Amino acid sequence: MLAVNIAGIKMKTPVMTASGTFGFGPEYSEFVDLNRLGAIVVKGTTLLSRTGNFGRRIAETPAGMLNSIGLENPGADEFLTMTLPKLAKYDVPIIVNISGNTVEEYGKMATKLSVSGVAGLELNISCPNVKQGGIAFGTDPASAAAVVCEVKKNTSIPVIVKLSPNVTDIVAMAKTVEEAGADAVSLINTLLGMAIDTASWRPVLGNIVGGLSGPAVKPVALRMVWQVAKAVKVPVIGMGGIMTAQDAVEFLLAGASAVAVGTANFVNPYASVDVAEGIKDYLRVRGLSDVRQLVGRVNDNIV
Amino acid sequence: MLAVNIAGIKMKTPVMTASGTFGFGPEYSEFVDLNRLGAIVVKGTTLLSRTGNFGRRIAETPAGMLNSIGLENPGADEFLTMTLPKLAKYDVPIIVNISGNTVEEYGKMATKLSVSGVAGLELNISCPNVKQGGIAFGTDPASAAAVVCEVKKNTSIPVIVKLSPNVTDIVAMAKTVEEAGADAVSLINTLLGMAIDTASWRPVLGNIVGGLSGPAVKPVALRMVWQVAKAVKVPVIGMGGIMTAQDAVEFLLAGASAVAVGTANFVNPYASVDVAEGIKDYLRVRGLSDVRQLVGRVNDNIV
Amino acid sequence: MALPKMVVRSKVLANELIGPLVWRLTLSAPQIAAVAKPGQFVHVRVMDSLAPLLRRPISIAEVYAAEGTISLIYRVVGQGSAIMAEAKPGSELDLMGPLGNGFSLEAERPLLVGGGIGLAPLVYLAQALCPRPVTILMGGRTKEEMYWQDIFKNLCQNIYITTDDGSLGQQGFTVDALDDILAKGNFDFVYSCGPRPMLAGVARLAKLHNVLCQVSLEDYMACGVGACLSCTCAGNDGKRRKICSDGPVFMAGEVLD
Amino acid sequence: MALPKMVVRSKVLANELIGPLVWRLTLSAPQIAAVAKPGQFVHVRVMDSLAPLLRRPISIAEVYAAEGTISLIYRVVGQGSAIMAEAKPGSELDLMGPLGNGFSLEAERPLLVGGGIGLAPLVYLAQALCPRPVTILMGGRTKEEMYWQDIFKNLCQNIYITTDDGSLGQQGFTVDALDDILAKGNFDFVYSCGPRPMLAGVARLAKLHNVLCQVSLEDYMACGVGACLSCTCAGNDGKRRKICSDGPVFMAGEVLD
Ligand SMILES: Cc1cc2nc3c(=O)[nH]c(=O)nc-3n(C[C@H](O)[C@H](O)[C@H](O)COP(=O)(O)OP(=O)(O)OC[C@H]3O[C@@H](n4cnc5c(N)ncnc54)[C@H](O)[C@@H]3O)c2cc1C
Ligand SMILES: Cc1cc2nc3c(=O)[nH]c(=O)nc-3n(C[C@H](O)[C@H](O)[C@H](O)COP(=O)(O)OP(=O)(O)OC[C@H]3O[C@@H](n4cnc5c(N)ncnc54)[C@H](O)[C@@H]3O)c2cc1C
Ligand SMILES: Cc1cc2nc3c(=O)[nH]c(=O)nc-3n(C[C@H](O)[C@H](O)[C@H](O)COP(=O)(O)O)c2cc1C
Ligand SMILES: Cc1cc2nc3c(=O)[nH]c(=O)nc-3n(C[C@H](O)[C@H](O)[C@H](O)COP(=O)(O)O)c2cc1C
Ligand code: FES
Ligand code: FES
Repeated sequence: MLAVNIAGIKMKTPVMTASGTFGFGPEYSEFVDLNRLGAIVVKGTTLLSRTGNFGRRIAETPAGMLNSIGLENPGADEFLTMTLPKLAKYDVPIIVNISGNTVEEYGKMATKLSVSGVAGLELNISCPNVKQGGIAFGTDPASAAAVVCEVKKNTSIPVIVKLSPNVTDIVAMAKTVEEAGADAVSLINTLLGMAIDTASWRPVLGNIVGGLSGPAVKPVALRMVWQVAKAVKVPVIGMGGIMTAQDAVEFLLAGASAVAVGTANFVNPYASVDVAEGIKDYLRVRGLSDVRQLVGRVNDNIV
Repeated sequence: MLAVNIAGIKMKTPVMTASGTFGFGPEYSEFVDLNRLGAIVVKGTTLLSRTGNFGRRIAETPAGMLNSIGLENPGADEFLTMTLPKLAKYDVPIIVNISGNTVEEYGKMATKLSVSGVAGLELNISCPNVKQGGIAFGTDPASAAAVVCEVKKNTSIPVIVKLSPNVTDIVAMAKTVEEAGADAVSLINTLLGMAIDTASWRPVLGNIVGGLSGPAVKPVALRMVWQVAKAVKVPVIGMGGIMTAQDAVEFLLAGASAVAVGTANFVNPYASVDVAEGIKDYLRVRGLSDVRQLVGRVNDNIV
Repeated sequence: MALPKMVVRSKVLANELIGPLVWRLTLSAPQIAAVAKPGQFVHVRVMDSLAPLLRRPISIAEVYAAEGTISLIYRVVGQGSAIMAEAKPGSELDLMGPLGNGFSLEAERPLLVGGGIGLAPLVYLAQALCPRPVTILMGGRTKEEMYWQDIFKNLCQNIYITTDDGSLGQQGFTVDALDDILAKGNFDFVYSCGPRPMLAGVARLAKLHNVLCQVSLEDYMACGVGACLSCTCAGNDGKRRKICSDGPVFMAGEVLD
Repeated sequence: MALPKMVVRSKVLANELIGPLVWRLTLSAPQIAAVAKPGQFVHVRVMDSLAPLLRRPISIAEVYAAEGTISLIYRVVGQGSAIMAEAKPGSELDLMGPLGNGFSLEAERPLLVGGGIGLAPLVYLAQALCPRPVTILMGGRTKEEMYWQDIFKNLCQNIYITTDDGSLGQQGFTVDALDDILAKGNFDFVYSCGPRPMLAGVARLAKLHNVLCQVSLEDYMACGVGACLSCTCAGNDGKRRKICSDGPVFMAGEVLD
């Protein structure tokens, strides 16, 4: 009833975990049975290890949060040797979220990470917390396309491209990466935001600006998912502020074939399975047998 | 202590009301003494009257709201003959927020509205609720510049250009309109968002999409104000999610010379004066004598 | 006409379930009780949090000016009303109001027609019309929804009831019963609040029987004071109306055809 | 080591002001009481609203396993703690925990050093170390802040106090008094929680006196379980530590120099 196939990745439910909000999975294994997840998208990984940004890294905002983790991670090699083997015992697709400073780096990582146990790659071309590269790839269609082409050249596993919402025309970005070979798109990454401490007259975050996520951004995310889903043929993975099954259903109706739960995990560590269970209940109550019956259906009611 | 001069408009306080959230002023006159406001920015006005969008026009979202009013207004002529005379009894600058379908329309309205009693014009080149024109002017630098030039040609009163946050590069937009002659910029207008009714599978709003405002958007607004204030020489009017004096101070520290209170008026009809009073208290507690001592000061602490 | 408006923190005196999902909230709000007119509403901030953000418009259902208390009768339909239902006696609620314009009180022989939760503002109207002989026609889905009888029985001389399923009173909608009632009743004013189709039916019949008619409209509201234009509708004269501040009560002929 | 973690709705038994801006919240949370170790914390959802959104990390200050109750001692510093201070007995609070790793309980002759609200987790540590002879050195700004004496007097054999203004005990910071205490005390373990500069000073002196030392660190936390990387710091071995899940208690030499 909940199973979906996203660009060849078979998932038991359409509910994935959003990169950077669920660690590598085991961090939440005392709360949720990881085997019940659609997929685990692991923390953004880079070629070399990174210690991330200095100073304060999160700030709460109304119904949301800012983060400027700055892609702290142990690097692709350590992921492959230390983390991936531990994930093998779970029966859940592992998708590696990757970030590079250059087009070549993305290519190298694609080669390196195309190993058994990795079900797909999610290209983070939109992390606002990395100054070099990062944001430019996500907001400039040509560089985004270059990244996608390079990655596709170096891997045969499914490639999901994660889009930044900090653009004038999200549809143009989606179409560009689709043409460049993306097997799916995921959106949204965080909105670039800021907070200032009125006591000290300093930015709250060490990195000055950070990425806004959580329920606050849901309306923007949903709008973008709807726009993109209408415009592309590849599957769309929707995320941004999903806290409940109700929220997830909105994204499915808007055209997402799967969804990811991010910030909600911090508030409710069971969120990812609660959302999946809630979708099942939603379908049952309506006498529907398959979650795919929801995808894009808001468009039936739009002339 | 609170007085500011924004592009020649003298205000008793740096706290204005945001267009579309305060009617023409009298609607709130039973709650606040309009003479205590920095300025009243009236509801978006168009050359001809408009009835606005059909169907449901507002939806609550986490810490925010979507609106798709669609610029319902009685038109410039009725504003001039019926409304403006009633505002004459108040000792507060009236700024008219204008929207046009074409560059020429903006010019015509500028001519028409450059009358005694109108302290300034705010060009809404960013309303997401008008399908014709609207959004294009706000996201395309060349058309934005054309609108500003045309308006400046037709008026000698101060021209504030209101920027849309739905762009990749807000700084480029701000610089473009500054070069084109804007006397000040105000930001942000609403973020384009959407909500879907999971019971009916329909968009919640009659207009499908709407503009997101309220506390939810504050981090994005603050980031953009900070970026723009560093990049332009004209004064910046900051808005987006201001509920309290604390919020307003954040915008001032980020570089805004004045702020506008929008959605907050709906929650707390005293918000505009409460914010001004709160800024005064903030200054007093810190032994400061002038609100201008706050403007842009976060940059002292950023290397 | 400008009415005194204010924001008050009012103390919750009682909050009780009176019917399926319907609650009556009694509040100490002397300033509002002193000036409120039937048909006006308060704009309720259900919680001091940024989520839910907006106020909820709720009709003033009862007023006891001497005691300085008012009551709201509300149905739990979503987030805000669910939070209201949790309000405990002794806690405080932030009210803005009274907002909007009330019903005319000119009637000599009034007929009130209400459906579902639309009956709420008619309680205060019936209170205010006393000691004039008030007749009410009330409709609901089943007899379980007709706890309203208990509320109106001391305020009205005649009570007519319709239920969709016929479990109490006449089977059908209020409008089905209205023609007869108007025909035999010699009423000089019909007041109505409830779902749009009902209001349209009531207005049509009142016109047919040549009786003055006022209806109370509803819409999604942000400001409640005429500033945001979220609640406007077209008047029959081609001019726009704001339901919150020009209404919510209108002469039927102003907004319905 | 994997510890049992859970989310529980716990009933508020009491919530009282015990010092300037400092409250003690007593909760019925048998599952947490059964397994919590000194130094662990709970991640508190202060309200069922989307604003404030995030949980607040608060140390487990007292545990009464037999009764199934725990207490949190917290200072009101912002939005979330202000909401906690309004929690009424009978209401429920959503707790996630116990999280993190606690203090070692190997000490024979422990010295506890705490500053300000950092004293909170040391209460449960003192409880757990009983009947071993516990000595505590506590610091605060003024004597008004030293209500902690009442809490620790039944748990500790020796109490040393410093206040910044000298209004109670020795004038100065805890670290100023510590050298002497360590010199004459023959302690085999120092446990410390409080402001960073204090922890650094304590760690330095403990090393000087060759006494094992554990410190409890703090940082802004989103997940509390090691997933979000908002709370990481560098270990002295060059490896990264997550304060929430590798700590909050560390051997001083692991994270401080
Ligand atoms: C003038 C007026 C008087 C009213 N009087 C009463 C009354 O006496 N008793 C009563 O039970 N209800 C009354 N209503 C309807 C009441 O406002 C809604 O039921 C209530 O706002 C629902 O809030 P919620 O948070 O529970 O629902 P949600 O669906 O969670 O609300 C989401 C948003 O939609 C708005 N909304 C939802 N339903 C309505 C509605 N029917 N009308 C207007 N806004 C709505 C809410 O205010 C909120 O902004 C009145 C409405 C108006 C306009
Ligand atoms: C492991 C651990 C144990 C703690 N134990 C206690 C305790 O027993 N008693 C106590 O009073 N305090 C304790 N604190 C500090 C406590 O978490 C903060 O005081 C609290 O989160 C403030 O929340 P607020 O909403 O009142 O403040 P706000 O400033 O409104 O909070 C805004 C955001 O910043 C976070 N935050 C603010 N201050 C701190 C801080 N000092 N540390 C971590 N996050 C912070 C909040 O969690 C929230 O996400 C502990 C912190 C940690 C990390
Ligand atoms: C703390 C944190 C860390 C994140 N790290 C990453 C990351 O490494 N790579 C990435 O593509 N997105 C990252 N994101 C973005 C999320 O995956 C997600 O796109 C975004 O948070 C919106 O979803 P949400 O509102 O459900 O959290 C991070 C988000 C948060 C809150
Ligand atoms: C109901 C509503 C109507 C609005 N109408 C206009 C308008 O006519 N013209 C305009 O420039 N901005 C309009 N805005 C945008 C506000 O002026 C403001 O830029 C935005 O709401 C962000 O501020 P806030 O978060 O404080 O509301 C409107 C906003 C709302 C909520
Ligand atoms: S609710 Fe704002 S105009 Fe009626
Ligand atoms: S709080 Fe998330 S890793 Fe520590």
